[in-house]
Amino acid sequence: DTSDKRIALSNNYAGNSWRQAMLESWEATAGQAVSDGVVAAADAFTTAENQATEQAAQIQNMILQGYDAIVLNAASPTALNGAVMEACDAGIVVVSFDGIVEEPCAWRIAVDFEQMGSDQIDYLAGRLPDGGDLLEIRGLAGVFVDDAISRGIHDGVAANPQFSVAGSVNGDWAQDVAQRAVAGILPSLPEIVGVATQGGDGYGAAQAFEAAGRDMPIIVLGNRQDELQWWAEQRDANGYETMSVSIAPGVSTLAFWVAQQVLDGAEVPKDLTVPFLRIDQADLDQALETTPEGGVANTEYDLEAAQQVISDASS
Amino acid sequence: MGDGTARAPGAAPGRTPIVRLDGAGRAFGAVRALHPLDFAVRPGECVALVGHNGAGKSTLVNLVNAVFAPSEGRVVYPGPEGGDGAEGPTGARRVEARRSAGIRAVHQELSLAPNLTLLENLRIAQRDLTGRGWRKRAADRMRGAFDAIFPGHGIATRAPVGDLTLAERQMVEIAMGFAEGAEPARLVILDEPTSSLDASIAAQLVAHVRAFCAAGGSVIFISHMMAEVFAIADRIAVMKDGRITEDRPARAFTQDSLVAAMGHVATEVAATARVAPEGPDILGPGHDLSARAGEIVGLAGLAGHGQAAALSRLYLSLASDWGRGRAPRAVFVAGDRARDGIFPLWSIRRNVSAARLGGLVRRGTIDRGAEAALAQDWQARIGIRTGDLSAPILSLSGGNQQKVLFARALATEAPIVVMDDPMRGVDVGTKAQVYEIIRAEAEAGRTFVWYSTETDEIRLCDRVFVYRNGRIGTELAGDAITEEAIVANSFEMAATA
Amino acid sequence: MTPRLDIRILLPVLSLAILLAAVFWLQPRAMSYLGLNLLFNLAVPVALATVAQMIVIMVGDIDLSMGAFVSFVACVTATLVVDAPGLGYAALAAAILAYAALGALIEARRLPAIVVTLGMSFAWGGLAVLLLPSPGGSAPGWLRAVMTVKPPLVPMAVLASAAIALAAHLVVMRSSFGVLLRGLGGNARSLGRAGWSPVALRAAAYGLAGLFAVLSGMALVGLSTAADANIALRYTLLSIAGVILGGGEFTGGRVSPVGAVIGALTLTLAGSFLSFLRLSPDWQIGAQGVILIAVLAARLLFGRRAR
Amino acid sequence: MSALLDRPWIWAWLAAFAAFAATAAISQSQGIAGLLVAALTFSAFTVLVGLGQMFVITLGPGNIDLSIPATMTLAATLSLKFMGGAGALALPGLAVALAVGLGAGLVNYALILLLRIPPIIATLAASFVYQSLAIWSNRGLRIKPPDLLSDLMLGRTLGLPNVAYIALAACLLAWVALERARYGREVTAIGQNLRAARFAGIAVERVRCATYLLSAALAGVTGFLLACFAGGAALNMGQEYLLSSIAVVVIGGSSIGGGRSNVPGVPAGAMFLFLIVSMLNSYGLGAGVRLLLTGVIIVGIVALGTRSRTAR
Ligand SMILES: Nc1ncnc2c1ncn2[C@@H]1O[C@H](COP(=O)(O)OP(=O)(O)OP(=O)(O)O)[C@@H](O)[C@H]1O
Ligand SMILES: Nc1ncnc2c1ncn2[C@@H]1O[C@H](COP(=O)(O)OP(=O)(O)OP(=O)(O)O)[C@@H](O)[C@H]1O
Ligand SMILES: [Mg+2]
Ligand SMILES: [Mg+2]
Repeated sequence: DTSDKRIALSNNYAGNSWRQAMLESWEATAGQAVSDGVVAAADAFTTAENQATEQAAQIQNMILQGYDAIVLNAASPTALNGAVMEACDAGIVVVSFDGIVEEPCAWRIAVDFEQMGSDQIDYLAGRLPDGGDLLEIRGLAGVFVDDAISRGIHDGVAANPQFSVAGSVNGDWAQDVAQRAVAGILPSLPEIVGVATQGGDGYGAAQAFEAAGRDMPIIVLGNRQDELQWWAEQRDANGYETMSVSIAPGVSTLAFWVAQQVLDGAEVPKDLTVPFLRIDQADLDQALETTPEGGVANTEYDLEAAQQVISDASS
Repeated sequence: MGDGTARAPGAAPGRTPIVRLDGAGRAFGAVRALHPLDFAVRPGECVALVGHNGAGKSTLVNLVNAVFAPSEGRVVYPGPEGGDGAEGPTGARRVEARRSAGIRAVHQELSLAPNLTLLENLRIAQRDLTGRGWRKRAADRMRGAFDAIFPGHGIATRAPVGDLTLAERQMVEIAMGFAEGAEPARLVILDEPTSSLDASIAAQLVAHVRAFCAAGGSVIFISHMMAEVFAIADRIAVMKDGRITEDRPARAFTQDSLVAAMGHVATEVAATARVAPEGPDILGPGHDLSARAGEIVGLAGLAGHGQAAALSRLYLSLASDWGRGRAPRAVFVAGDRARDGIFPLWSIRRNVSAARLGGLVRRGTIDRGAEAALAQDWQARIGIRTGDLSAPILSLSGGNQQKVLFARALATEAPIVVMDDPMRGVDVGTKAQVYEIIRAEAEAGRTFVWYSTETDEIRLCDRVFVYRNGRIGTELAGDAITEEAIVANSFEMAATA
Repeated sequence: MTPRLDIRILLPVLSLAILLAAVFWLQPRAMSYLGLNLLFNLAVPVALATVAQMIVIMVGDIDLSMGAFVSFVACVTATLVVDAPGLGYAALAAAILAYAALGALIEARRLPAIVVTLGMSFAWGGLAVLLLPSPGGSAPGWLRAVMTVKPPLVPMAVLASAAIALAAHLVVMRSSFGVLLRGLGGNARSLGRAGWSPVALRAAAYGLAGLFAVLSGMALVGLSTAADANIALRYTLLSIAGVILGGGEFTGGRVSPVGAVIGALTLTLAGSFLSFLRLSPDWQIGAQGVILIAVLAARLLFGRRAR
Repeated sequence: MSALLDRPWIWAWLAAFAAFAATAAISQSQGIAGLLVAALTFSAFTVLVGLGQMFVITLGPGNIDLSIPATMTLAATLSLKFMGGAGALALPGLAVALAVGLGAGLVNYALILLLRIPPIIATLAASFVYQSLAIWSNRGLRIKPPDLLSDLMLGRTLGLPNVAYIALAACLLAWVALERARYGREVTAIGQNLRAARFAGIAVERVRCATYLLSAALAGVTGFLLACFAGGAALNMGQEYLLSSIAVVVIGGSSIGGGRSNVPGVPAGAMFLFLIVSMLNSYGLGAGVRLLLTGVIIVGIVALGTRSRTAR
């Protein structure tokens, strides 16, 4: 019985649509759980800028406030270790997701970011047997997710020597930054056949290619509604084909249920992996239908789905 | 070139000079501030430097003081033992040589760090104030200097100097100049030290300087106040256009012959009596002060008794930080130039036109032809010494900068002119010119509210308010405005009597 | 002490006290040894960075690279200092020297410090990414021990803050060397006239700032046990705000080291205060702005005049 | 020639040309025109906010507007939500963005004047509130701009991007305002010596108010244009303009201490910032080296471009 337990969400950034969708999923699922009496409280906290120092302070405050569990999307996998350790020492259950933490006392709901990168290349290899030059759009330098996806992409390219990465820019996971960076590097690039991305930046890349009057390569998209919309338009106009992949913001709800299960005394392995959300040509129309205008494609978890994930991992 | 060569000075020709200029001169780019000249100061001498604004006085003492290097010739500091002396070629070595020669300076543009306390400012000037207990040693030295020069004027040692009044800051600088130190002061340079001091404090300074020289110290004293010059100096060097034109014992001059030597026509101040204008008060209610159209109103009293504050209150109530009415009701002539007046990055021309921008706008932009004409007109009327009005304002000498501020105010059409001791550092000839202009403008109906530390100037006013402890103590009018009355009313005793 | 000096320090003290009272009221659990330590231990690196920023502001400049530099130091501490201590400490010393060299360059060429430090923020960021492309590293054992030590009675965070304030006060306000540095901000020309070398003094000021910033980065690693290239980017604005909250001014060399440390504590505490209020996530960011405004507006109560 | 070298903005132009040449050297011939167009397009937005920032910086030490990114985001979010993709509402939408900008400017200035908060901190604190407002009003949902507007923003006239013409017009207006109009004289006077400006009869507060309004209004309009260009407003769309709006002003040779600014340096600084990233990207350098070199080059330009002038 967890009806007297209190869970907090520690979120380190709220400045993009993915994070907003994540917070909304949390609010919907956790809010329902509170009114159903499953838990006593499920408060969301968010800090202004993507900063580990602020988030560490936030976690320490949660310790003081006496929460029973902290669900965490971390700014850094390592820089919060000190604060997470203190929380564990105080007997608090810590569940990290998306941005996971290394501290062993915490649970981790991870996405295999490296695979997310290499899958893109595998897809491109299927589509372009002859290979060619690729453009890589990275995220924010120095951040774990950026490094992991990029490593996956480069591993994929190593495994598919018909491809080579002709250029690489940092798009900071923001579409206007990506657009700017791509527009700047395009003039010096040869014919580009494919663009590997990290999410949130595909539409910007497409705009840059269009503005430069270059042939549209296969751009792997990142599940934003405007990307999917653009994709559908292109498909209808000229049969454009690609794929879209990203982590679902609703993973916050999975983390919520995992925390609830741990508090309930369930045996939950420390490392859980969730599949990323991939949209292929065939799923496009359905994905467009379920994604809110201007939002991100999403899947949310209920208790059964979460228990399913846990039992899959345990076996 | 050799025409500026100094004659052997009258006093103590035999002794080794503390400083000697051998054909030293200074140019700033194309501007020749000081022609090459010879000059020396010996122990026990009290030399006055006089001359018009921009004559080169500050430049000369800045060479002595190693603020900058001569463009030609040498500045030599023969050692105390009469050795051959040191000449520092690089900046640091020059300053070092100057310092160990015991030369101190009180600059025309105050050079204290406003965020530091008095003791901390002394620490900057005196390198040996380090280690444990340096504050106590500094306090002892400062107290000693204050007791010797300005007895009864103890100044808070813990407040940042920036919180002090201009007069207090000037007193601090003077006290620092004479304070005891690792190298005792042998030659103190005073560049217009009395410009913001009132008469009683200035008198204390004069007395101290005389005692200092009698005890073997030397002073270079720069002032536009003839009375002070004669009271202090035993030798007077007259400068004109970057040259020393005369250098003789003080007793060889009379007041008139000195003014004549400086190239001015001696004018009798306040020769003609004015008819005081009648009429209603135009300042409006809410002020202790009152003034009639066409009147020259004076604010007097000891420095720091609330006159400056009353002035800025008056001005700011007449001018708005928001409005941009057709014509401003009042303009201001600042006395503390650097703080309240100068736009340091601008040319002279732009500094002149700054208060009249509204009148220069044609079709949305500033009419630069009209602006240039305005500046040229005022350059001619008030005699700003420069060849190029596009030159930066800071290239002007102190007195000439002051004239620019005058021109700025008079060039507007505002009916009220508020002046905060505006003649600070202005030379005798120019003063006479400006007095003329003020009278003419007043005749034409302009009102002047004028704070001054000079009794001579106060006597030019139609009506005078004497301030005491932040309030108006006495109002004097017409013939009642005399030096005695002002001095007497400045002190508490007189008020209660 | 004159009234003016009192107000300069009284105000930050009062803001901190009021905020602390509010926090205790919202969350009585904070009123304990453990609670105080949790509230304040992350303020220690912020306080050090704020003192560093204060020294730069004191000489009339602003350092926009503070956050990037502290991040860089954190990366060095979490990698080189652990793996190759000799090289690591040498790198930290070199970083301090680089700061001093920047100060000398700024004075000698009369460069605008804000632009130079803006450029350097990219440079330090680049070096940090080169060192740690992905977050990681670990804290040197002794550092972790120092930062988590549990002295009797008073928590480490409070002791450390007091020590930082005292050290900075002694160096900056009391020593005769500090007078020269403050004089540089107040009137650099008079220092030159008195025969001091402004280049050497500005280099010294920047070197001192660099020292405090290095300590900040090390303290941060001691607390977080690891580093990444973006770990302290927020310190730039945080440290500037802390200096101002602590009664400092941007120009004229008027600063207060004790005030700066208190300002840093106040800012940290303000974050906790907001947490305890449990606002809707939409408004949590805005509330930070409001509280910053509220604390600064308190200065009005003391009737500070405009300049 | 030496008169030209004395211009404070010349170094920024030289640096921009050098970066352009270095990038063009490894581009295909038809790519060079593309690079130019891209540089003009993207620097246009930086120029617009940079001009506003320039006037604020001219006001004197401590005057910097840190609320530009949040104002851009808020104005873009609200105006795109207002238009809801309807082309007929394009002009009213622009008016909404302008009004949001002016409102933000008024708040900024009120904090500075009434609460006497130093401008850097006041605009920073206010920007958090604007950011919250933007989040609250639309929860990060991305609304498409009307096609009419996005076509206009993406389009070209005579081979050059339309946004570049907008930026050019803004530069000309700013030049007249700064160099020829009364406003420019007053701003530079205040920046040199605020007390002296008051005593010279300049309506100091009116000018300062106008300047903060101008900066925020430009930020609002730029946010609107950028959102139309990029196909929607994002919560983090203004982020990179925080530092770049300041950087273009000072790289362009304006004095950060106030009182001495120039307009030609702003577009030069903006082009340089875009081209330096393009150049380093094109040469295939990683993020670390790229950041490092960007920093070193900026310091280098400033060291070259700053001459000790007549008097400090
Ligand atoms: N930094 C400078 N750059 C250019 N010209 C200068 C500079 N400093 C002084 N001058 C010029 O040198 C000449 C002498 O100036 P100086 O300051 O020595 O005059 P002064 O006799 O002290 O005048 P005042 O009585 O007004 O103080 C003036 O013509 C002045 O314009
Ligand atoms: N009204 C004018 N009449 C004649 N020449 C002028 C006028 N205004 C400026 N000039 C000259 O034009 C040249 C270029 O002027 P610039 O635009 O650089 O500055 P400015 O407006 O003249 O500034 P300043 O007045 O400070 O010199 C300068 O040599 C200046 O002396
Ligand atoms: Mg002089
Ligand atoms: Mg006087």
